[in-house]
Amino acid sequence: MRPAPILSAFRQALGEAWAGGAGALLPLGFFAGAAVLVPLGIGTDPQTLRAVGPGILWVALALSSLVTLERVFQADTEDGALDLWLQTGVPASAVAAAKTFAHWLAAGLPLALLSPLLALMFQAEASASLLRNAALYGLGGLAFYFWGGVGAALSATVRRGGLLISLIALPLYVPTAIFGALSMTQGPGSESAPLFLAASTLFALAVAPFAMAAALRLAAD
Amino acid sequence: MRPAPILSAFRQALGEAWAGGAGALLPLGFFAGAAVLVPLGIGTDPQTLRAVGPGILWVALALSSLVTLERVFQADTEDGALDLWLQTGVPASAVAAAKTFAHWLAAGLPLALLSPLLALMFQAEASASLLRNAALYGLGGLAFYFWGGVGAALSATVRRGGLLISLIALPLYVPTAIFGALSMTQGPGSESAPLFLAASTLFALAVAPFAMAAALRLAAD
Amino acid sequence: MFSWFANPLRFMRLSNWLAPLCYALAALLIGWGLWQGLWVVPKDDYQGGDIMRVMFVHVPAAWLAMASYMAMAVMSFIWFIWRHEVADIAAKSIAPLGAVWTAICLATGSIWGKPTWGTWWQWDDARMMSVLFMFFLFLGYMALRASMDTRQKAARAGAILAMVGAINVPLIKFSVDLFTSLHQDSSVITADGPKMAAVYLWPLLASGLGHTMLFAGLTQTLMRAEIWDRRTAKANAKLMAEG
Amino acid sequence: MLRGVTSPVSGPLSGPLLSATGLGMIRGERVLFTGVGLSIAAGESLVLRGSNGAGKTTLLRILAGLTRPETGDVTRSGPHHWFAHREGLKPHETPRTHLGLWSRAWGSESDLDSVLSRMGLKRPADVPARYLSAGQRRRTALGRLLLEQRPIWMLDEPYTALDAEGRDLVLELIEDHLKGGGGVVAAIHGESGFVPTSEVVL
Amino acid sequence: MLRGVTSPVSGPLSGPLLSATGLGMIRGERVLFTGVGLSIAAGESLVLRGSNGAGKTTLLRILAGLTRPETGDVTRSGPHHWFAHREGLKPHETPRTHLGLWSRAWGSESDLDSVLSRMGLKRPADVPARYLSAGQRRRTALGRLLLEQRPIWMLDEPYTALDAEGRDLVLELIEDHLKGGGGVVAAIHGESGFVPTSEVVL
Ligand code: HEM
Ligand SMILES: Nc1ncnc2c1ncn2[C@@H]1O[C@H](COP(=O)(O)OP(=O)(O)OP(=O)(O)O)[C@@H](O)[C@H]1O
Ligand SMILES: Nc1ncnc2c1ncn2[C@@H]1O[C@H](COP(=O)(O)OP(=O)(O)OP(=O)(O)O)[C@@H](O)[C@H]1O
Ligand SMILES: [Mg+2]
Ligand SMILES: [Mg+2]
Repeated sequence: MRPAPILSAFRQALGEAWAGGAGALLPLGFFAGAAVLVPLGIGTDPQTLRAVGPGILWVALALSSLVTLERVFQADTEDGALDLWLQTGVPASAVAAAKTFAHWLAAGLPLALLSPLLALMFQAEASASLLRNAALYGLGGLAFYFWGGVGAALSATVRRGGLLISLIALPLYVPTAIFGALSMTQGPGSESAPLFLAASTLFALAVAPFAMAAALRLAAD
Repeated sequence: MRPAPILSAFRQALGEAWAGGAGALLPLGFFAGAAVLVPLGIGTDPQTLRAVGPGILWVALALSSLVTLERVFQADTEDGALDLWLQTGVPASAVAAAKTFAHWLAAGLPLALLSPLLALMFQAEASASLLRNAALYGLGGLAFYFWGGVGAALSATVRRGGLLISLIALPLYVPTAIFGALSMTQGPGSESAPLFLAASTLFALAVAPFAMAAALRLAAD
Repeated sequence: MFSWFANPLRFMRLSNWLAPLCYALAALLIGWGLWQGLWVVPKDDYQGGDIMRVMFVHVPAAWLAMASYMAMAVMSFIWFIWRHEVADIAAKSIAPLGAVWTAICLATGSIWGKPTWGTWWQWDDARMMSVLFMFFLFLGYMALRASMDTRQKAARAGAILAMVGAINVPLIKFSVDLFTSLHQDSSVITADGPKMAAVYLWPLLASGLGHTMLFAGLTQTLMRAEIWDRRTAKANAKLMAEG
Repeated sequence: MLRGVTSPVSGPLSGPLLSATGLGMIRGERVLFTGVGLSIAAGESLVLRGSNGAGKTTLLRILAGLTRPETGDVTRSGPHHWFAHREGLKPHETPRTHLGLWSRAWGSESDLDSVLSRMGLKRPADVPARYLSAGQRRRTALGRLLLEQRPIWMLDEPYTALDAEGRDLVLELIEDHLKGGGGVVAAIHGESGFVPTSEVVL
Repeated sequence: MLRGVTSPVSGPLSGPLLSATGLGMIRGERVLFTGVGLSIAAGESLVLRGSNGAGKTTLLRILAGLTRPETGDVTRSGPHHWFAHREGLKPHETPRTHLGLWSRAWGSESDLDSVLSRMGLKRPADVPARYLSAGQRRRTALGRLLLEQRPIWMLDEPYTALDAEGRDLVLELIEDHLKGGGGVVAAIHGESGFVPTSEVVL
């Protein structure tokens, strides 16, 4: 397995993320949106905001992964880039993983890195746990992107994507969402939750690329 | 101004919404997503859920309008349908309004109609105000879709859409979001808020089509 | 072994007598289990009084929901690796049945939950959520297959989803042990054997076996219909190719 | 930058169907063309020539009113048909629904089935566009020309992706249209298949 | 459904570069073709013929390994180049970045600037693909053929959107490739411009 095509896939995806308006700037849009619309919608009671803050970010991560990746794989199918990638001779799973990783790097990671800021805006107290949470968002977001990639790749074949992708991706998100949310609470089970979160991310990294590859080969068929 | 092309634009947009997986089914996906991920994220304290519920739906409406319409206008530019519509001889604003209205009808209205269900799931008490709120969601959603259409049409020209669209559309959403949220609370000003909400929707209906038309003509240029 | 079953003709011959047998056994077992469960066994106040009798539907439905997902995933796997058409037909036929059993599990669980836990639904309960998602997976599987333009593609797409989604099942099974949940811990299928009183255990097991038989019978019936369908389609294609 | 010249043949009696004067266009700091003038009367055809990237498509879009020229003016005496690279087909539309939609939009009364069979689309009439072959997509879009009589046709590389029979069909359509007093502007590489009244080389 | 027959001329000494036997394909309950066999040896070219929707593109995709045939097998003795309707260009990519990306991906050592000037892309080398003209997009994708020597070329309607000079260029590339011991499979409507070793009519 030569690494050059995989690196190229990664590089093209980064360029695409940037040119498509995702990239390091998208999180800013999300932040603006969340910071403005959410308090408008749910009121500005600090208690409520604090309770809601961490969850909003999980939801934002899940949504951003879905929206981004659906567009990516659909564009690849429509402009013929997918045909080229499938003929490079390296496993499609490696190409898919490189692309997904690039998009997580461009949009998911910055969102996680900025999460302490959002938490502060939502009235959380500044503490070391905000940094710990940022790491958890990064970890969980990676799993979201990889599972979201499976859903997106599956729905790239059919154009009834909209509904389908949420039906497909949501169940795959659940373990990560459960462990992620659990690991940010103080309740019982919250100590071991980060471990389970890490495990679920590892599992996603190990399994999702192959599912994506199969789905993409199907989309080209 | 002959009505036939406008009707056709409406019809094509409805078909597109349906085939694209939006349509009457997309709200279900959104519902599943919101209903599941949000409580997972923010915890299930009934008090919090009840406080958050109405706001979540406003945010979901805003997001659905953005995501849907961005795709619609981008597809129109890329597949050449926009060129055809701009040459029908009817004002582009009427065509844009028909399309936007069709997409609101396909995805925004069902979301509003189902809102009592979501409210119940989020621990609201069953009462007539849920129906009143559904009407408000319908009204506010219409404004979201029209303003979102302006952002989407503007970002169809440049492909750095992702960020741009949220930066453009958000400020336009704010009045509607404020009055919408206000009209669902008990606080001061909540009686007149529905009136202001209606006014902001009327304003959107009156102004947005022309802005959309200008942006679409720019996209074809 | 797979290849032996993989022959549609052999399957047709087998299911010709096996399906009716399954239905008969199902009627007997479910009949006895329900009669015992609904009228004979004493009620258990700890589990909410008479409402606990819903257990004799709820628990078999829960088992069958999980088992049918696993069966669908395994069939998908077999199809994906060996391309035995019967495996794909089986997976396709299992999906709607699994969705129904999952829906029954959810509905009966909610009905039971209202009096005992005081709520229809608990959003952060890992077990309830993961069962709900299994329901979505069944729906997504059917929607995905339906939206493909060829049968081959439908089979491939469905298989990918079914296999990937299988992570949900262990999560369901072990969720009550891993997380704090309103739901009670496993008491029948555990590492140390059943911990339930015999009066409840036997009717429950009978009912569970009965559901399994019903499920097996219905699966075969749906599979037979699908096989007929594909035969007709093949004949049509041949006709068109010649004509 | 105008390397060819339009031949100033005017229509028989009536004024020109389409005329333009002094058209100039800049794209990304590059002057595509300046001082392009042209005019088409009833029964006349104009072929745009030029190497790849010369600006033919851009000029056509200007003539159709889609793009604003940097300088110059365009006058169209009536409605026109537009047929370009991007066919305007939605992935879910079939040839039948696409042509049906536009025939309703334009209020035309032509018979859908006869248009479909004229374009050789009987068989794939109900196949969604995402599954159509390249030529079938082009034929679907070409079918719009038959839905309604319009004096001016603007065609960007009309022969692309068509088989020999499809090419002959388009040629026939163009000739019929010209005979019927219509005008055609087309950007064509290689042989046009008909003798244009004038050519503009960009 | 196979109405044409491949001519069984085998390569000089070596085995075939590409061969297929008994290919059959069904699309949407319609049998596109059955029993298609073909083989290309070094220096040989094969032209796929057939009316719109006959299945040429589908057959090419099967030969490239992108689509699975309903029946039959394909054997390729080495890597191939793929050039089809959809060029694989991202809207933000310029001719230079696109060719640069693939030359890095394939580990090729060819000189980008010379490829660009050979393809006539000197001027628009840094214009993003969304602003390129149709022909410039095609030329960019064709540039990939020059990045790396590969025995088999698969071309779907390679002349589409090219001007006369571009057409000659492609012809020259094909002839050079064949002389150098390569093989070409191309779906072409109208004149192919070269004399193919064999033809398959679908
Ligand atoms: C919607 C809510 C519910 C869902 C989704 C649900 C789901 C399940 C599942 C998946 C199982 C099989 C577990 C296994 O075999 O390990 C199960 C078993 C069981 N459930 Fe529920 N359940 C719900 C509500 C309830 C309620 C309210 C009760 C009673 C208070 C209950 C009592 C039981 C019992 C007794 C078992 C048998 C456990 C065993 O013996 O292994 N469930 N349920
Ligand atoms: N933003 C831009 N920056 C630089 N050049 C641009 C820009 N936008 C367009 N162009 C150039 O303008 C020209 C547009 O040409 P147009 O599409 O009209 O060509 P054409 O004559 O139709 O060519 P073809 O025969 O290939 O279809 C191209 O050369 C393109 O590179
Ligand atoms: N799902 C489907 N249902 C019905 N027909 C289909 C379906 N998918 C593909 N087809 C048909 O299969 C054929 C595909 O042909 P293909 O694209 O290979 O043609 P082609 O020979 O390349 O034609 P062209 O010369 O127009 O490019 C078309 O006739 C198309 O209508
Ligand atoms: Mg052009
Ligand atoms: Mg083709």
